[in-house]
Amino acid sequence: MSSIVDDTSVNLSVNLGKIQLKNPVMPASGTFGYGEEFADFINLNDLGAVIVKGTTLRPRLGSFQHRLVEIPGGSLCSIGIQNVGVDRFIADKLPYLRQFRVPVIVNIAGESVEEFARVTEILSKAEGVSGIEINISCPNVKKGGMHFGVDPDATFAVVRAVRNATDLTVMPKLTPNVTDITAFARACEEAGADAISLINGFVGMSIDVNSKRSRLGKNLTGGVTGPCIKPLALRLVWQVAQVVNVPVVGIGGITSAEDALEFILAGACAVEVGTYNLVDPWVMIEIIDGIRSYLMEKKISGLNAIRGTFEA
Amino acid sequence: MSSIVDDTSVNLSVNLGKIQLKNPVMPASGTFGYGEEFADFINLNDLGAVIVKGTTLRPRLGSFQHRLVEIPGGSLCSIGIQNVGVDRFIADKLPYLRQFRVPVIVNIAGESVEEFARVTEILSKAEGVSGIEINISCPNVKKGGMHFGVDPDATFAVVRAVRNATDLTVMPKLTPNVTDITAFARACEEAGADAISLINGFVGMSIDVNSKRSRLGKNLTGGVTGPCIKPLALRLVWQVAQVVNVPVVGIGGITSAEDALEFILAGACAVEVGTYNLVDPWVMIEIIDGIRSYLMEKKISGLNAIRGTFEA
Amino acid sequence: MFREESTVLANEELAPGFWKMRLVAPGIAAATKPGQFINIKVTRCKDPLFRRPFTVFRCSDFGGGNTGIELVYEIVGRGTRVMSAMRKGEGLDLIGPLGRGFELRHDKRVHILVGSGVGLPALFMLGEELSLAAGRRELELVIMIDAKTKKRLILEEEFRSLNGKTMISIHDGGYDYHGYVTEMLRTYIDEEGIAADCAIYACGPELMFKAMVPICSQYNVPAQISMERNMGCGVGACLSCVCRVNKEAVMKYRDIRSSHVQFEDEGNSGYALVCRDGPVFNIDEVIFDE
Amino acid sequence: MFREESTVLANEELAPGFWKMRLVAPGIAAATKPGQFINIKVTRCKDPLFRRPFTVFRCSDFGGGNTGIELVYEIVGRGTRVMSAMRKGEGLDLIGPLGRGFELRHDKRVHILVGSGVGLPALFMLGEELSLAAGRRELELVIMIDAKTKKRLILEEEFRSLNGKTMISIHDGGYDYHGYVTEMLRTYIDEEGIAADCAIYACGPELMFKAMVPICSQYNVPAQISMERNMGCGVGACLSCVCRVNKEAVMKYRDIRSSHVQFEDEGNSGYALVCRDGPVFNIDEVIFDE
Ligand SMILES: Cc1cc2nc3c(=O)[nH]c(=O)nc-3n(C[C@H](O)[C@H](O)[C@H](O)COP(=O)(O)OP(=O)(O)OC[C@H]3O[C@@H](n4cnc5c(N)ncnc54)[C@H](O)[C@@H]3O)c2cc1C
Ligand SMILES: Cc1cc2nc3c(=O)[nH]c(=O)nc-3n(C[C@H](O)[C@H](O)[C@H](O)COP(=O)(O)OP(=O)(O)OC[C@H]3O[C@@H](n4cnc5c(N)ncnc54)[C@H](O)[C@@H]3O)c2cc1C
Ligand SMILES: Cc1cc2nc3c(=O)[nH]c(=O)nc-3n(C[C@H](O)[C@H](O)[C@H](O)COP(=O)(O)O)c2cc1C
Ligand SMILES: Cc1cc2nc3c(=O)[nH]c(=O)nc-3n(C[C@H](O)[C@H](O)[C@H](O)COP(=O)(O)O)c2cc1C
Ligand code: FES
Ligand code: FES
Repeated sequence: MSSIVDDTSVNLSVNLGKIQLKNPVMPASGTFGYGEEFADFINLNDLGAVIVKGTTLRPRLGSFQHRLVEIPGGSLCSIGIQNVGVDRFIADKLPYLRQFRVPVIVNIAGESVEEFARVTEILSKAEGVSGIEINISCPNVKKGGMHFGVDPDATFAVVRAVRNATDLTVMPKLTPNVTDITAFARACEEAGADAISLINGFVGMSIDVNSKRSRLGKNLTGGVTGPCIKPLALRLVWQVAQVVNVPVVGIGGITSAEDALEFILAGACAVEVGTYNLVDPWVMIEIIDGIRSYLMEKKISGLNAIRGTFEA
Repeated sequence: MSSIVDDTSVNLSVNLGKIQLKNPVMPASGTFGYGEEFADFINLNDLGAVIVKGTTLRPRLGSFQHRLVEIPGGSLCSIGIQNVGVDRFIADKLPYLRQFRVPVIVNIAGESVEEFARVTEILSKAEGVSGIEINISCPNVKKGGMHFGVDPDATFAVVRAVRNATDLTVMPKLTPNVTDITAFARACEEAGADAISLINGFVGMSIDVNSKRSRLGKNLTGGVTGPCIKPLALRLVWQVAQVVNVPVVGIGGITSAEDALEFILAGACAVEVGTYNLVDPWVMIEIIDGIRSYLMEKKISGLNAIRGTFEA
Repeated sequence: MFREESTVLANEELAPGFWKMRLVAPGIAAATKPGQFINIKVTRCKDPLFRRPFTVFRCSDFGGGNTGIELVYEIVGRGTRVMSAMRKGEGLDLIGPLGRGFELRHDKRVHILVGSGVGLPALFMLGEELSLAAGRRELELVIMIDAKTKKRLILEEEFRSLNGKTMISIHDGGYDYHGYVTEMLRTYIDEEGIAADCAIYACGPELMFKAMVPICSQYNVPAQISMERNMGCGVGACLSCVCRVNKEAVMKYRDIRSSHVQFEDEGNSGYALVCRDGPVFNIDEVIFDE
Repeated sequence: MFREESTVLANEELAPGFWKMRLVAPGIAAATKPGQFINIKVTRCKDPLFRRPFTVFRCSDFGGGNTGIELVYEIVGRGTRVMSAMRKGEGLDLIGPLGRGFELRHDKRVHILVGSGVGLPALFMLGEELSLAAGRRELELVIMIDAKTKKRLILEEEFRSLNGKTMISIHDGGYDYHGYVTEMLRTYIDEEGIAADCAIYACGPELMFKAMVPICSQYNVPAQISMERNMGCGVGACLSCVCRVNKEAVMKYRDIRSSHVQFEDEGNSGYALVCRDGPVFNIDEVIFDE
């Protein structure tokens, strides 16, 4: 499968459902705003796709303050899916993104199956949306995510409802807070998902020993993200990639091309970079370059030749 | 409950089943050898208890080499419960520990309910063993831990068998790799556990992108331990402490008195320090001193006054 | 805003726990306005992970072809401890300038800077600007400095070198004023009878701002305050640095379409982003004690 | 073994990527024997988390009342990169001396040190001891140094200053010997006819040791080699630094009750701990390529 290649012939493109990505690197929802915030640092056209902040039917103000605290090697955060709502997203945010030649994937959240379906319908009619990532796993919102993501039947119901509401690429995003993640991946596939992304944050907590209160204030728990979860995420992605036929997108603690390649070797078709975007806004470009260099050095012509080649 | 105290009147003692600990700090199994290894750094008499390396019926050589790799803020390791077996433990290791006035808790592992029971019986007859910590959760051993720890019925069966085999304090140690850890805690309590400790490592993985092999060599996956798992562990301990009546022992990423106090505020009666013992062999003493200082500064006479006082 | 890989030129302790760092950073030095901040990556490791935000204390030409910035910081945790161990020649990765700084109230005559601890550096560049104008007799500059103890008093000399009146208040006494800076502020406005003529610019702990609220409303004095929040990104992407704000006040001061403020559907409040809409806010915009 | 909080006295680059650090550490300097190592905490943060093991290159009196140790290290990852950024005056937390070092074979006449790259520092203290004896004409010292390229050659001067014969082999040529040090070793033993009289002490990559195996067995020459493993604790508690060993050979060399070796129930192998039973092993004890 591998062949000698020159500088330009390394092909980083991959297919994610109906979307063709020019390379396998995308921002993880919630860590890249609506793209605009990063325009001083990178050219959005260089990315595989843009995945925007979690979007709900109605605007949401999100969690109380003290939303993010640093933990060793990561973040504990509870943003509570603050967002402007799907209508203002389409009116105010999408036009900016339409200027670029980059697929836009909208991460959606909801409190009922109907809400997920409704947001999907609205987005499907908007020009410039290529895919829907379904956040069934957001651990921060009391009524939202957790409920669907830890029950395979609820997972199936949400994915099926979104599937029925759109022809766009549908990509449910799994939560790691379960005993056997493969059951959830299978449920998504059966429900008609075009791809599966994982993982969202692990549920975590941090206490200020002086005030005896959560360091996240009134938000008792939060999602643990960042480099510290990478080994956990990698193992889950590896497990899921072995049991489903749809493309798998790896997420969790990626900070470098090496990290991204670990996920690809474990079977991921593409990756999302989350927390580390906040640290180095240009990191995704470094990752794309690094993946290209790796393939060139090893004289491999494309990602298909290495995906899932981890030797277990 | 709190009262003004002088230097000496701070009472750090706690009860763990039938064992009285002079303070709430113990080493986590597998990170303290058999105590002897730390004699140059600390006086074992200063500890709440000593918990020794996981012990099995027959000696075990454990995992292949490449047993520990560093990850951001933690370790990914697969020791595979290398140990000399219960008989040599009693003959060669226990006599050393008997010199000290410190309770000895033996962490046991096994591949069948019967093996757990048998090891327990043998240990119960040995002089100088105060308690049994049941490792139903070791994620490293193919046939061992994982099997019991992710199935509440199997968890119940093991704990019940150990309970029936001994009058010593019985403390099952839970795995975090489950959807709802409270179900497992309840199963342990019903089976007659005197206390519950948690957590063991999260399952994780790391790939060397050049060799395309696990950085743990032939051991594909390992247990993620250390500071990076603390926020995850803390939340699980908090959850468990709310649903059981037996004392809960908090484990996961503890490196300082503050970390230990977070667990105690979340409801833990005592804590175990694991990975960080490997970095600073004297850290448990610093933690004990730090807890004492905290209580003195806040003019609190004992741990009972702060346990579980996290304001949710 | 942009990235600048800078080099430490000097790093010295000003007072126990307070440090000043000099960084070669010509790009950021040229672009920074009073009250703006930079975001520093203190290590190349994963712990500490996030960048740390610091106000630019001063932009200077350090000689030898080096222009750059100075930071004044207090050691409070792991990141600042790592910074204090840095020595001349080490590299440091910066993003900046970030945020929205102070706006000079040209309609006022007396400009009062109110600062405490490591809030003081946020006021210095504005102080320099006001000092120039004061030198030209266009306005009056008053500098009020707060410190818990005399030992924790920093930057006194630097602020005294400006064309202004410097007043220092120490909580436990032993200097110009015994007590809190806010009491000194109230007395000054009251005794000088300048309520109608003055504007306040402040940086310090939230408790100080809260003590200023009744003073500002009693005398109807405008105040700009520089807020702090834990930050993820510093560029408006992660929504972690929110500050509860009052809708009516925000609508009065800001073009809402170019701001990052999001309001409740119903009700009169919302969230602004400290990293984009701030760090400087008008005091009446902020809702304290959420 | 004990903890010693030391201070960096100097830290300089020897060759691209290779550094030498001088640490004030009188306790460890006084206690260390050739081939032993120390375990260094390179930061106070949680990443890098674990201590890093380094052989003591040399124990010295640095003058000015400072005695301590020197380390020679190569930048290979995050920990060593952090170390290379350290400057005089910074603190460093050490545990040492650790492990079991080299044992001088008093029954032999010709003592050959075989070292490559950052394996060389592990041999220097032994070299100093042998050099003294060689000066008294009690034995002969031969030093064989290996480097991939001339640029990566380190410590040449230091080793040449000993009372011994120094031979240098560079993989791509341009010095005494063109090729691998093991080929040079074979030729030397063969041509000098010293097989019955010599003992080898080696430190370098495992590939080098593996190339030595047939030479040692062909000429029946004893060799001690210093092994490396990722370490958790360095004190024998975590069982992560295991090295597969041959039971028969181990039983020949060691008092098994005071060792940390554990054997299979059946079969002829087991695991030794590099941090306690090693880092120095007899070459026939080790089973390579597990
Ligand atoms: C706009 C702005 C300007 C600032 N300017 C200065 C300055 O000029 N001089 C100065 O000494 N300090 C300043 N601070 C505060 C400074 O950012 C914190 O003291 C610093 O981040 C603490 O880092 P640490 O690693 O030492 O502490 P840790 O407690 O270990 O930090 C843990 C996390 O909390 C965050 N954090 C902790 N304290 C604060 C805080 N007060 N504000 C925001 N985040 C915090 C850190 O950034 C980090 O993400 C400013 C803060 C902001 C928001
Ligand atoms: C007994 C002993 C003596 C040593 N003496 C020296 C010496 O004198 N000079 C020198 O340059 N190097 C020496 N090494 C190797 C040195 O320990 C590693 O190069 C160093 O730990 C790498 O750390 P890092 O953070 O830069 O690399 P990283 O790759 O980031 O390290 C990650 C983890 O792997 C471990 N690790 C990586 N490489 C090695 C290795 N080769 N051996 C053991 N652990 C490793 C680290 O300790 C750390 O836990 C010695 C190793 C051992 C076991
Ligand atoms: C500040 C922040 C906000 C996030 N918001 C969302 C969100 O709106 N929807 C979602 O599905 N995931 C959200 N996430 C989770 C990330 O998309 C990602 O799954 C997680 O952070 C793990 O990746 P990382 O370790 O690279 O950060 C958020 C994460 C962070 C840190
Ligand atoms: C090197 C190592 C060996 C371990 N061996 C055991 C063991 O034998 N039995 C067991 O129950 N847990 C074992 N553990 C798990 C620890 O006891 C502890 O549960 C885990 O490391 C989490 O705590 P920490 O984050 O403080 O390390 C081991 C952990 C490490 C790092
Ligand atoms: S810090 Fe990320 S939005 Fe302000
Ligand atoms: S490093 Fe822990 S036993 Fe050797």
